[in-house]
Amino acid sequence: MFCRIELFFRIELFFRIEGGMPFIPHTQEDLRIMLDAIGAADVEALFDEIPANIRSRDAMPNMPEALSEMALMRLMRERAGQSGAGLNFIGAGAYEHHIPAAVWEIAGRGEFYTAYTPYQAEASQGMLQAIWEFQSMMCGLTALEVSNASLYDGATALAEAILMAVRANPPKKGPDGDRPARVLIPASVHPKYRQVAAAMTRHQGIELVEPSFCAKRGAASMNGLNLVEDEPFSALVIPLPNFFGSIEDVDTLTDWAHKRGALVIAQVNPMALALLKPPGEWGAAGADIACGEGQPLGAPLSFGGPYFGFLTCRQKLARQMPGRIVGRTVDKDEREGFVLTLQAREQHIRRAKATSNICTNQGLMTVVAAIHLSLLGPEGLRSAASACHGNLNALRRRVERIDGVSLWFPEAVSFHEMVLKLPMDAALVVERMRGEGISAGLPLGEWVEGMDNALLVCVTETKTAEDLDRYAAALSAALHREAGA
Amino acid sequence: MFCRIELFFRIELFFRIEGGMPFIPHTQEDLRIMLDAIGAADVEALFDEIPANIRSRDAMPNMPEALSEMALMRLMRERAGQSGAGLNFIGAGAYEHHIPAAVWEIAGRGEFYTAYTPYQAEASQGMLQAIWEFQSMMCGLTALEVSNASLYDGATALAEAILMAVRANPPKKGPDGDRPARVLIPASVHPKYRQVAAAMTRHQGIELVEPSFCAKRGAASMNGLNLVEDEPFSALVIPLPNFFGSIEDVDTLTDWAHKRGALVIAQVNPMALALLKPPGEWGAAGADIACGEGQPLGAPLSFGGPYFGFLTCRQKLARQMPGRIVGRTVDKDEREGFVLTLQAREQHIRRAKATSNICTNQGLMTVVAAIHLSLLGPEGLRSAASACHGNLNALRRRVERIDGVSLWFPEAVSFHEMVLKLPMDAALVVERMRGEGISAGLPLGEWVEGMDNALLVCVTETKTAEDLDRYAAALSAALHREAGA
Amino acid sequence: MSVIFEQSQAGRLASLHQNAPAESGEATLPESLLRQSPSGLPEVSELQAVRHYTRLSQKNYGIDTHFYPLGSCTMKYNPRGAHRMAMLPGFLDAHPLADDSLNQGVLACLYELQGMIGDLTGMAGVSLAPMAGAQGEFAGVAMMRAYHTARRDDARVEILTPDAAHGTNPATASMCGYVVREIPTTDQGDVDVEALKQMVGPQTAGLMLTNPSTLGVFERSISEISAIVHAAGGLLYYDGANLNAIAGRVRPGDMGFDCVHVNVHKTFATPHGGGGPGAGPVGVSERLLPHLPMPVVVREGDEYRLQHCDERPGSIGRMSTFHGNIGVLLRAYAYLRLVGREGIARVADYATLNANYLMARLRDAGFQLAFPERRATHEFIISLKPLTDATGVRALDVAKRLLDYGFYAPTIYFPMLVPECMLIEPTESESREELDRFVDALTAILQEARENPELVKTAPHKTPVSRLDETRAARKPDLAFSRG
Amino acid sequence: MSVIFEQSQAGRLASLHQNAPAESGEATLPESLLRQSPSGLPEVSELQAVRHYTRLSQKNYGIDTHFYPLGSCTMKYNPRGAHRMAMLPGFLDAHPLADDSLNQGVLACLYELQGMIGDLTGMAGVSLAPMAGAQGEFAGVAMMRAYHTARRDDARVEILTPDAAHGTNPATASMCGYVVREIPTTDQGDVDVEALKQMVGPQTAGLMLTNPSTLGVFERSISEISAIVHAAGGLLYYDGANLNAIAGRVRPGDMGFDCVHVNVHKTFATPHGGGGPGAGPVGVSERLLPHLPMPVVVREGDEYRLQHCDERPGSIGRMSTFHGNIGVLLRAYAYLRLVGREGIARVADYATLNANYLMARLRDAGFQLAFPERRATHEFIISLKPLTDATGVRALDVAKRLLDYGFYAPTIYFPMLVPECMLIEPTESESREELDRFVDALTAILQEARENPELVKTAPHKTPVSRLDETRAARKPDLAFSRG
Repeated sequence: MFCRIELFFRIELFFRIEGGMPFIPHTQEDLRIMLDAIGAADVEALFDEIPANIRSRDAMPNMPEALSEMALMRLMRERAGQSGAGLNFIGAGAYEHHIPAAVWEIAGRGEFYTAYTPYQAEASQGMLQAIWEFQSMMCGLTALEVSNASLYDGATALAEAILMAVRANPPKKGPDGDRPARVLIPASVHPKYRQVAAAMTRHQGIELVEPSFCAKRGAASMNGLNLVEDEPFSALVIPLPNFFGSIEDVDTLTDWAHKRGALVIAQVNPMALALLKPPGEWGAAGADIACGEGQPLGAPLSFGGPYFGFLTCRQKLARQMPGRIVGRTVDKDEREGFVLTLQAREQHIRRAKATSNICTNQGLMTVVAAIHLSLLGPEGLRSAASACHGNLNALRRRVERIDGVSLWFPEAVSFHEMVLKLPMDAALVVERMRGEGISAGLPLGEWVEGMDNALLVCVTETKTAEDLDRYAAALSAALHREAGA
Repeated sequence: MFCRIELFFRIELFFRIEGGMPFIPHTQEDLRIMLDAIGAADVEALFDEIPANIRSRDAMPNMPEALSEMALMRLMRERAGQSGAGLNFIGAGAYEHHIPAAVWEIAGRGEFYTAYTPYQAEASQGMLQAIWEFQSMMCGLTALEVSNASLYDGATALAEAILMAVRANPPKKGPDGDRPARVLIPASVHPKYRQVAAAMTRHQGIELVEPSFCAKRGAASMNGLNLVEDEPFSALVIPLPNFFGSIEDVDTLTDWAHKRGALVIAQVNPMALALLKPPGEWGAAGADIACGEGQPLGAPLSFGGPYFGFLTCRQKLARQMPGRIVGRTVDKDEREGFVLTLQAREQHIRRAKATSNICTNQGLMTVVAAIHLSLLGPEGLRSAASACHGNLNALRRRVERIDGVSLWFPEAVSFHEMVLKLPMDAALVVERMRGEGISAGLPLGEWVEGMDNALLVCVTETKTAEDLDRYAAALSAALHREAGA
Repeated sequence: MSVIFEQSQAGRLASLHQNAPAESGEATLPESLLRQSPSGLPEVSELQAVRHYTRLSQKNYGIDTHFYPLGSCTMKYNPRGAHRMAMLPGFLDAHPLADDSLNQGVLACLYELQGMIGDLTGMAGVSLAPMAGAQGEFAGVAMMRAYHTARRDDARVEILTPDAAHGTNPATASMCGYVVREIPTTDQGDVDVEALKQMVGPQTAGLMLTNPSTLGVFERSISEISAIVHAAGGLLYYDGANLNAIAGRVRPGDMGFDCVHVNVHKTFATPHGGGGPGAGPVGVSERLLPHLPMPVVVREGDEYRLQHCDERPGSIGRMSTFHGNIGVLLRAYAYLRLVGREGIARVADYATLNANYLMARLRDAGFQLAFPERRATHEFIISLKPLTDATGVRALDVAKRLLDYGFYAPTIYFPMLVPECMLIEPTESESREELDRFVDALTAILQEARENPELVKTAPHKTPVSRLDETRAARKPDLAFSRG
Repeated sequence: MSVIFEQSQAGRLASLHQNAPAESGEATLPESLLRQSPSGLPEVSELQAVRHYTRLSQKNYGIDTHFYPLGSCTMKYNPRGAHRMAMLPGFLDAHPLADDSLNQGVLACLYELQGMIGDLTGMAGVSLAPMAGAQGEFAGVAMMRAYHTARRDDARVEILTPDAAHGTNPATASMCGYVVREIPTTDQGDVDVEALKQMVGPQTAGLMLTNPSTLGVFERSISEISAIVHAAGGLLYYDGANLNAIAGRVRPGDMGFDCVHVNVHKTFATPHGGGGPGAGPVGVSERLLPHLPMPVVVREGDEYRLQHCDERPGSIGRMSTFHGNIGVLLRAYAYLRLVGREGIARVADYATLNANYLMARLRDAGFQLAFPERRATHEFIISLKPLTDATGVRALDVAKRLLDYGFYAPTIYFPMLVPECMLIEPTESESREELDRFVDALTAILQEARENPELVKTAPHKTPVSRLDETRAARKPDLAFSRG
């Protein structure tokens, strides 16, 4: 009278034995019809061109059995619960900002999310127009004329900017033939950016020279620059703000480089540009190329990615640009439309002579940025930037009251990040504050020689007065505990 | 040289003083142009027909100042963190099931989410077709011919089913004129359903009679029914499963009611119908009306709503149906399309004589259900129902091993809910288990007279063997603590 | 486009959502109870289902895609932020019968929402339980009945409504066992006060009214009306359908109403979801407090809890199994917090500004206004009668043609008092540019109707289907898929 | 459709996203550093932005809306569940420089993903750092270079690629400072082994190959090729673009490759997002282990941590500021967990079944196959040369016409070896019915091309815009909005 529960297992059995699979719609009937049409006895036969001696269907010790979506969602919720930075004051290239809810609600729509690169323009107008609007916004923010459709992230964008600058402004031949191209990239540029730039440019005969920074301002020093100007260089990189959160003297640096025949590459935080002078207006002539990390424009922290790199330049450098570019044109009925353009620079046409090997970029993230910037508008972005800056100052006022705490660079002008000098090892302080649920900042000991007691602290618009109070109290307690111990 | 931070506040000021507002796109320029076109001096003038003595622009002590989306999101994340049932074993009409991620990703698309009732059919084919498919699925699950486009929830669906049955099968006039319509609604029906049905039907001269249930099976008893059959009745309600999770003898009950000239209203859990005999096949002739709570078909628990009620019936009862119905038709080019139909039953046409006052229903939830059921398919729904049932039995085996724990209804046949008999007050046990992060079930003391030691426990497919072990251990500890105290 | 069942193939097992029980064992279901017949659910792959419903969605106009000037429906922007907040995991996981201590977060939101709605309506108490406007109406009328009954004032068997009222008003009064009588309307769109005076009496249980009325004008005599009904021993019920026009400017309580429902999908920007879910909270004056539907959220110290029927024995009872459409209420809560005290009044200001602007522009474009002497409220009515007389083009045709121009159509043929009418409500969230485009479209259609009436009569032409045969749908109902 | 800037109005302040600092106080930015010029960002309301981008999305084909048989791109279903999982708050809130102890959950996923990719490719070590396939290629070639350099084998200056290779292969080799030489292909689509033998030598750094090749066939001589290159002292690089055809059936490691990249948006079903983000993890054999790009996730006891450059001094360095496209990798992880060990092999089975079925049906419908003697792998090539010769209708025209039939177009004019070619890849997630519909459409277009070639040459006709003028776009670049 009672059925056994095993009866209910028949589906599971079906999966194992008969070939059902979550994302494969074929019935057994389909399989038969299709093999008949092909003229093959079984699926095995379809692989008969693969030499038997190299085939292997097992030996996957790290590949577990399938999970249902329900089971995996539960696992992933647990794992997500074991991730996240708590009350976070770390920046250093990745910034916690408010992202309007509408941004990802729209960017996640299937038509954007599951499209490929818009090769068939007529069936991809949504993506193409969004990218073109993104390009326009990046041009506006940087005050330059041409933008590409994104690169991987801020660091690779800098590397591509360097390669681009060297192509546009190659070294003159020296007396002994080819000279290596030199690019000045001050030590105030984010250390990881410098590492990536080195990794990506080292095979093309480019020498990256790293002038030192000023100990008082935490920004590139003219002394440092003058020390390395003995040989010609193709370009100077100017970060704004730099790794320490400090604002460089962009006008002076730009004019200095231009005077020496070099191009200027601005490596900028796009949100900061809502407040600060844009690259196109630096110095007398403006920077030639701007690049940076797009993450502050709508990308969640996400443990480091996906973010996107942006790259803009003067009109005259457009054909040196790496990556995709969208252009506006008309259809045969004279209606406006958008296409990928200037493709002769790219790998799928130019192959070994392309401006870059980049193919897939961070397309969806540019849609994210376009929506994000539209929702914020000029005043929304400006108010967020202002709040970041105001909050940094508010925290500074609090922590400067704590005994033994001061600014590492006493004369630094900061945007939303600053370096604190602590009376003890910053890593230990951070560890203690972690116990209070606070990620207190980035201890610089492992990043910069001699900065063991330095803590890079970032404050964005996401922090309230209470958060800042909590930070100050926790910092004070962490230092005090040392004193008492 | 330094600007003051107050400068950055000008936006905030603008909002307060000049009239900017999050969801209002008007500029000051717009305002001027529009007032000019209207011929009004200011906005105030537009309200000049409202007598001055009743106007009030203040006195809103509970209405706070506006928050930015960022600030509100943070508050709501905190509040969401203070909500939720932990490891949950409460059912009693709202069931925790896995909902495929795609369900809400699609239902939340703006085209569905922000549409109104599909009055203009040609611009609403998506919604209309989805509802029609939903209707078809509900007909399939219940084995009846006609479905409406949803009611508010399971309890109001039962109330509407009762009203409908009384309209279709009104009491014969007695010797003394009109007799009240009687409907039998066994005490094994969810108590809140009975309360709602009472509240919604009491003004229409309907008497709800509540036959008692069998103490051994926790299901309607023939004895109970025979006690109330002295007077004619319009309909009998048969729950499946009932409030106690027990399965009623639907065939016998259906035939019993039909023999007495009454209609049969099936009040069913739609997920259970993947395993259990559908209403249309009960007894010799099948139930006449089926209704129930649609929540198990894709609605999250959400503290009780939004869910949706469904209602299906025999063809011959279609014009007694309350609420909207979608029908398939053709356009002028003979292409298939969908429209709201049989509207002559509804309030906007029939006004005081309508079958119900319902207007807005739970439209989006029917889209949710259609997507959910399409993603699960017949086998997915069946496997979930089977897993629920299997897991209930697995928990039963565990808890029956605990000293003093037994089934309250020893002969009950249960789907995914059961009533445990505990050796002490169930509310106290639940409170103790809450300390372990477990919502152990619903203590029935406040719900049913004399059931202080009874605990209604639900197990769905979401629970693993470990969860069940954890439950059993916590229950054992909660009881043991009493013994030790 | 094919229906999902036509994409089904027997034996397709492509679901990710198969689940096995935690362990095997004896089942306890007698074979006789098991289902033998197929459920008829479609057998499709996840991709097929996703693609099908994604494509279906694209065949639908929503606020997110089109201007939606549907009079009486207040189709304003539905903030995406509110959606995301209401869908936070803690809220979604909250079981309605779990202990209140586990749900302090959601209860806090609901408690504050009760307070805010009380403020806006000028009512002494609020219940969030009703799951839609019509259920709110039911609750309201049931409370009025409970009030009279409690006072043993049993002769009151009539409810009055204006003849222009929403159909839900008379339908609700009926469901509550009342006889409905309709009050005529003056040619200026006001309730005919003289007629009202004749109609009230000891048989009057109450009056149901919406103000601004469904005619798009503010009922100027409201204080007098209120006095008349109260003097006769009746109560006043406020249908909150049009609250968006006056929120923060004038409160139903100050107009003399005893009872109010609000439609959160109108004034509080919750999405309508193609037909719901909505929510219809009710507010009441002191004297109806004992009768509020349950549950109500109360605060005791720092703790929130649900108050149930046994604590308010005069309650009309429960409106739903649990506590109402909480997810919708959370969206309304979020909206109110986002606009705040200042914002909610601006909503009424700009909704009214947009309506009056649009009305002025359409008048200038040659359209006939139903009440040319009156201010528009948040909506207004035009009549296409002259056009129909001249060309045979009806309001329905113009509505269909608007779809081709990329607009959803206004409400047509409601209220029934105005022939060939369009009830137009732009809401505050549309820009002036969009209103101008709408005027341009209507003007162009007017021209088309004169020059080529057939084009308009056979509209729409650009939608996924052309005009559908509603008569056939009703005559030969095809209400569900059948494999036959 | 207007661009967002054309909807902007100066002075519109409709953002919900204004923020003020926690408290006021002296600012520290010199006026000289402040921006004076406008940023040019659009000033629109939230509704305008939402409506604009929602409508834009509707003008785009995606897998969720259309069959997308884009050869070489593996446009299979992107599970929505993976999206939701990757968007869980904890993952989104994780700062890349926070202490590893705070990020054990995400690190566990990444560690396991490394292991699964190692299994599938037969490689000894995996780094997830590269952010796209091309960057994976860069990492691979850079590791080969680092290997030779470490052995002071500095004379190796050439990289070989088949002439049918993806453009990224030669472009990457160039970026790594190598000279590229292209190996010819036989008329059966194989690498010309005799030519290869002539080309290898002490100058050979390595060979970049994808197998199955871009010609849609399996390179049968792979073991011989591998032996030849290795004997010459070179290394073999595997371009994982076509891994979907063989995953779980044959591993690059077993074919003799030293280094592999995989495109997670192809084989592992992560969305392509209209051009990215993707991820291009690299796997290496033992001898390249010291050179892996950083970071790599390691497990020590129950703890996971990131290994950085200083722990692997031979590393080619960093590919990104942080750890790569984590959100994308989490989606790939979710996909692999959902299909599991059994499933991943079935993927290759059914992808191959679909391709061979479609090839057989198109052959029967009269289309010319590029390699009629060969099995299709997960994709195959048809040539429309006969049609072009007869009617002037080109592959491009047929591709555009397919859009009208509701299909995205296959890849055209790649690989360049086959004239007027279409590279067609159906993937395993499409149903037989959909493939049949695609055959019907191509057959109908064939007919149209013969009867009414103009119709096809001027296609598409049903898309939001008709054929766009690409020449004009390149000649007069209009690359950004200007208010001028």
